[in-house]
Amino acid sequence: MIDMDENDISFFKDGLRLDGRRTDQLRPIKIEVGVLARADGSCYIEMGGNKVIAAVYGPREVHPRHLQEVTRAIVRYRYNMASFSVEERKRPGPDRRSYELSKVSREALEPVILTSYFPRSVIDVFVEVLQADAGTRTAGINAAAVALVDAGIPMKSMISACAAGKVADTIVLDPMKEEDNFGQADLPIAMTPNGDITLLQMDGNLSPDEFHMAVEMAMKGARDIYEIQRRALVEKYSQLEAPTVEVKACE
Amino acid sequence: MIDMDENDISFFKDGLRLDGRRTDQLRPIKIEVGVLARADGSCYIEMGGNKVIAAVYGPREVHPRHLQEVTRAIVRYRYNMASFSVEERKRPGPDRRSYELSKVSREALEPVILTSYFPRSVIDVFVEVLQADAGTRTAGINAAAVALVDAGIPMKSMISACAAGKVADTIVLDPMKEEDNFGQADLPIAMTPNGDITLLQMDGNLSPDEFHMAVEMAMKGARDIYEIQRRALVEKYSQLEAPTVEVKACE
Amino acid sequence: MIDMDENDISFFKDGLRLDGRRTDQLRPIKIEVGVLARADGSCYIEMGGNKVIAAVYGPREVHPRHLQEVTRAIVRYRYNMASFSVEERKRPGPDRRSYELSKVSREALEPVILTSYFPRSVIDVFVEVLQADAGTRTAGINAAAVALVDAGIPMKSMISACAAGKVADTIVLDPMKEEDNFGQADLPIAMTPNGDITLLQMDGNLSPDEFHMAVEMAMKGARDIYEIQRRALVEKYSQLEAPTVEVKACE
Amino acid sequence: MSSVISEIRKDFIYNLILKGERADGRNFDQYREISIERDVIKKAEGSALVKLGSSQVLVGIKMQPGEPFPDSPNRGVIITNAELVPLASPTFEPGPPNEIGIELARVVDRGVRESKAVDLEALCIVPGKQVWIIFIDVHILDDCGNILDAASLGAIAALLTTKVPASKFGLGDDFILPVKDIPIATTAIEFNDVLMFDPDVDEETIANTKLTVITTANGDICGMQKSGTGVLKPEQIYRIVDIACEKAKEIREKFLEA
Amino acid sequence: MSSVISEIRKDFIYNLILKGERADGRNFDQYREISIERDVIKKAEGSALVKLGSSQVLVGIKMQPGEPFPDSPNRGVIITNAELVPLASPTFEPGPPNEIGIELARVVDRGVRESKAVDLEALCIVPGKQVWIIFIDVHILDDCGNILDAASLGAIAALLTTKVPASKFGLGDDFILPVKDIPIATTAIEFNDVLMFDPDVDEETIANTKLTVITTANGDICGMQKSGTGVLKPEQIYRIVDIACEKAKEIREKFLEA
Amino acid sequence: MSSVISEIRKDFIYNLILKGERADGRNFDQYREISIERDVIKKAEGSALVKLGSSQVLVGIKMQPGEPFPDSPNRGVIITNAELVPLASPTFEPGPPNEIGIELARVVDRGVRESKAVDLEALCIVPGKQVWIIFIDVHILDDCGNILDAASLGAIAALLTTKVPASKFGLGDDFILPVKDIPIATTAIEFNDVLMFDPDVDEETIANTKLTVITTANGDICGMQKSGTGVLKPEQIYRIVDIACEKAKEIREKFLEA
Repeated sequence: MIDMDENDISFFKDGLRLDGRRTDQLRPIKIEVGVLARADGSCYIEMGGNKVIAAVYGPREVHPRHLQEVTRAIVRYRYNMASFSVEERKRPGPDRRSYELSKVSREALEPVILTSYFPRSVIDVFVEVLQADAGTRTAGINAAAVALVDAGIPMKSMISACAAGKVADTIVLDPMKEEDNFGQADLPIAMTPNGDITLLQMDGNLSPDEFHMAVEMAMKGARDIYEIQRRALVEKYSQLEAPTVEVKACE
Repeated sequence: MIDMDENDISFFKDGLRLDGRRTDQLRPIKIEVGVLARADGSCYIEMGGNKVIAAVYGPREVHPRHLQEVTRAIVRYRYNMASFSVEERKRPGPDRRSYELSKVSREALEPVILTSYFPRSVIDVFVEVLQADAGTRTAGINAAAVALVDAGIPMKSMISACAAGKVADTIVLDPMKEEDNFGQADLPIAMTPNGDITLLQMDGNLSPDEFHMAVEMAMKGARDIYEIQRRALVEKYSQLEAPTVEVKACE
Repeated sequence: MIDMDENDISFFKDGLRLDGRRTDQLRPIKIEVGVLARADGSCYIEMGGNKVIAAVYGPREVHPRHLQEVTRAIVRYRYNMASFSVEERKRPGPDRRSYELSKVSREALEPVILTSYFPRSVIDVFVEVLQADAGTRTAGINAAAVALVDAGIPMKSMISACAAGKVADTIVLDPMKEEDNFGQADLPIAMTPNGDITLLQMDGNLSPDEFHMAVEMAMKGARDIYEIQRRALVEKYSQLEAPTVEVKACE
Repeated sequence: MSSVISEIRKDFIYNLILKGERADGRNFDQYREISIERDVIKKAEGSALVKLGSSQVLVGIKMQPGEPFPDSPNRGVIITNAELVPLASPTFEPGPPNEIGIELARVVDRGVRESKAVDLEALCIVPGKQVWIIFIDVHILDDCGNILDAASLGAIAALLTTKVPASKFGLGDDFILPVKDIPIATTAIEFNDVLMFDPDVDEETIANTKLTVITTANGDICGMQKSGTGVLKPEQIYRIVDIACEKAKEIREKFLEA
Repeated sequence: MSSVISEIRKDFIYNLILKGERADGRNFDQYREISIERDVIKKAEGSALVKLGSSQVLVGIKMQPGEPFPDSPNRGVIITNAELVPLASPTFEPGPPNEIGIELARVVDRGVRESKAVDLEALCIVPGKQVWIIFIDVHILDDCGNILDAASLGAIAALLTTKVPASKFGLGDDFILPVKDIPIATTAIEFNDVLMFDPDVDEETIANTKLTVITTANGDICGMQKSGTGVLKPEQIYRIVDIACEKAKEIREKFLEA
Repeated sequence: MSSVISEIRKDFIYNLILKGERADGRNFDQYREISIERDVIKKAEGSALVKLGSSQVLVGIKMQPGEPFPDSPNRGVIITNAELVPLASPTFEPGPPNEIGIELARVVDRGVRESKAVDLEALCIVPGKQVWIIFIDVHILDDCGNILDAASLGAIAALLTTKVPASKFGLGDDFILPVKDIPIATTAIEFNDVLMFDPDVDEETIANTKLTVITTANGDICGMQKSGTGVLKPEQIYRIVDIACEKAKEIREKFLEA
């Protein structure tokens, strides 16, 4: 949260947000499944101005070997921003922020992956942010979850992620760049369709009541996103001969 | 040795040093044994303004394996300064100085460790300088030697370390910061109680005669420190049911 | 190619180049074989102002093991410039240029090395540029090829390397520093005595016809260098009791 | 600790929890003993050694003039770093911070930054040119569990003792660092629907979900971080937040308010 | 792909080649389908997504004012970087560019630089002090073979869409990046004396010699790079150069000229 | 050298030493043949190739204007680096200097610095702003033992040939680097109470204690370093110092004084 004189910015006009959305409305979302030839599974997502692509490789052998786990697959997640994805060019390679986001994103997905099916192996999730516009971590998790299904990784359930924010003392869904930069709080979550939270972060300032509202709103957003993920997968796989195990996995 | 117009600084007043010590007197020393719960052995030391903590882990398995020695344990020593331990904040992580000090400190301790008892394993010594005031390498070695005993590592003898210096053409024991920065020579040693030298470094300017004097004075200092190390260990272990093998090891 | 107003520089005087050479003439070359005691094979070369030394170690064991190839030796090549080898001091350690040169130089030599004789092992080629004067990569390859022979590595044939360039619209052999810095094109090649090209790079600007001329001229240079390499090896090994297998290897 | 002993220890803790008990006899929402020693490092502008049970964390504050960030030209800069040095735990390794150390540093930083604890405007020297840089260096000495809460506590305790070294840089008289809020981080783990605050290192091993809540003096939340590979129900989260606010208030009043 | 399958696949391709055929039915000198999507990244000053068969490469251009090199005080600076991110191939690994990524970036850079495609003199702001820096960032998304040609194509296509963001830095009105030439890289592999252009990833695996030729609009050569551990006869090189010039002309006219 | 051969070689040397002999017939305090070739690298401001028996070390000096250290605003700066490149020994590996390379560079640096060999005051250009930076780059070419003495000798020999490149930077006429002292490092190993100077690589392998003594022209000691995992009795140290002073005098007079 950059600290600005918030009076200078009006986040609402005629009861709507600067981009015309209601407080509880998502930005437009587009999901494409299976966009990469080399990866075992992949997904491209646009959430507002975010353009993110995810690939899954595995289960495959772990190198170096001392990373292997005897009873389960390990999961790796690499969140990476392209140099040109942000206003000021980013130096290539991971920074402290991307290390943290990679960790919490991995922990958002790992609870639903049936890692015990693949001892001694690794499931690699790679997320590339091609264009960033607030909400890249949730966009990345949404794409990664679909890519895992596309790769045929057995999962207990789908994962959907969404943020809520606070601007001008109002709780809003899915903050865009301006709301994120100059807002009062940001709260991204990830969850299963039945409401198990797998990611929760917050910064800014929320009273306990506002916190409740924000969690509920982010969960509503995640449920909406789940429907979009589901539709994209059904569309992809209904073109094939028969519904596959993977599609079942995300129902 | 920073090169200053040494006439500007008077290192002595009424025959005593700036902090009231005689030329052959140590700064106050405080040693606490077993200060850390997780480490196998540990020791906290204050020597004048230096505050240093040492931990020993091991003997334990070596990773990666190609570092293993078939006939003996390897010894690793990591000298590290906390960022806030010095006047101007130090960037975290090792620099060239700490690599050199780690090497000579390891070589100061390794001669007395019975490494052949533990083939294929490693004994790790970690030294953190929390506050630096001239003499951190000798303080670290003194703490590390006690921590090795506390960890039950079998040793041929104790190691005690101390420096001598030259200021205003006078040989002095255990130089403090001002004497180190603006003095004419610094000579740290480490040795066993029976006078085997395991560390010897020098910079500055000493005639052969001055060198003899400085070595003798540093050895006297090391012998005094040995008594303090011994007392700290006896105090710790006499509170337990019976004297342990480790205490014997340092007599 | 630095882009200068080329009219300001005259590369020729009385039909000869600034250092008195004809367009198709090499700079003076000096080759010494077996100049290092520790290496398995070594060679020192001077080509004009270039001073380059190459060492070969191996075939020897590969560390770490996962780099081993079951059916052949791997070849490693490290091109490195000494900090003081160039006008403005170079930071020690590899940069992007040296990574590229190491790769293409390795690929220049690997086609003639009988790697299948030594499965699971490595042949290490180390090249140190002590003084640079345009043409260090070709000098390095020439020295490395001789060092391989000196190390007794079985080879299908010798490798000789040379560059051609274009200055003032003229194709010239073995450009020196000024011609390289302010010239219009640079084309280094490496080849076997029977004309198999193992390295080919180009930058600058050449018409297809000029390109043909440049390749032919560089090949002529490489053939001349081959004779010098051969003579240096014969001289070295004829002083020994009998011609060795290695010398045969380069005939 | 060999893995056999560690399995036995896990079972022991697990069975205790099923009986509603903790190995050291604490209640599930009870913190271990806390001690804070201030100004232990004279070379630092501020420092605090926090003991939380057997866990020990030393935080040092260094300050120096430097350039502001372009998007906040009139405000001081906070840089937080954490060193999980191998002295502190058999599981820590030498080298640059790994993702655990980075996460810890970033959550400590989040608490200080988002609570607006430090009056950064008061740290502007020449607008747009020169401001005070605050380095918060967290040095973990002994990891016996919940080092994040200890580090957060150490950071704010150290900031509260910090004197801005203006005279050293010819920038006028030294002054007390202006601190406006006291953020407190409280961490709970979830295991079998039991929520346990201030987990020790064994408890951390058996639970795979952890939630940290950072609260400000007026009871608002200024930072949160779930970690671990488990899930939390919203009701569990709300329960943790309620208890966290209470615990933070107790700690703040007992240790950090005059 | 397990190594058994990969061996079978290699044999298949090998036998096809002996019959004068390619797996996807192309002629030996035929490129896969090319598509170029421009301006796909709004945050970049210029961008292009190139598809070459199933290979996908995204190139973004960022520009900012900075210092010129001492030996060319009045000219803009080009910095080219390539990220072979592990998303794009099972053989790519996270971490700083390895020698393959570095070589790719340097050959792409060579094409742009040696063809003098960008009018660098026009990018001087204050002679000797401030010039425009052009960052060409190549992001490989899907490596199905011949990513070097795709990356080179993406670089020049992105440069052709680039607007210099002068107003953002208070340096006057934005203007179109002045591009004076269109270098095209064409790559062939040699296998059993057969020369195949635009190799797919399987073809790259069986061949061990590759030659890239970069040509300018007037048909000159401005860059070349042999790679791999095989050899080429001069006649093979000349043949590749001849075809490369032709192919480059076709691609340039079809995709990049107005 | 396989480990079997190396064991046999060790035994051989060991038995010789018991008989009071060295493999190459030298006396215990005798140096191998020394040769110093000066000004071998024209691109450097000064250089020297030292051969000590079969050991070869090349030292190059580069100079450029730069900022002084804050605590010595009127003095030039010395930066010493050593590259133990893998060309020089089967035991050296590529990569940044390890602790052995760092120690070597720091002891060479210590000799130059503590002897006050270079008149750093004469290298001030603008007090507090600009001084000459001296880069001493040690490049080990062939490690046949005792490269530290060779490197120290190379450093001072190279400094003695160094011309400050003032004209290149528009700072007046070039001038000879003012050198005021000639520090010489002499190294001995201890084995079975035998002290051997200038050990070759085999002797270094069997002994585990080494002492380097650096002396100035007037016979004072300006630097010392014990290395290795053995011990030294004070009397052994004094004996080494006595011989080291003598040997250094011989080397200095024979090779470095006009």
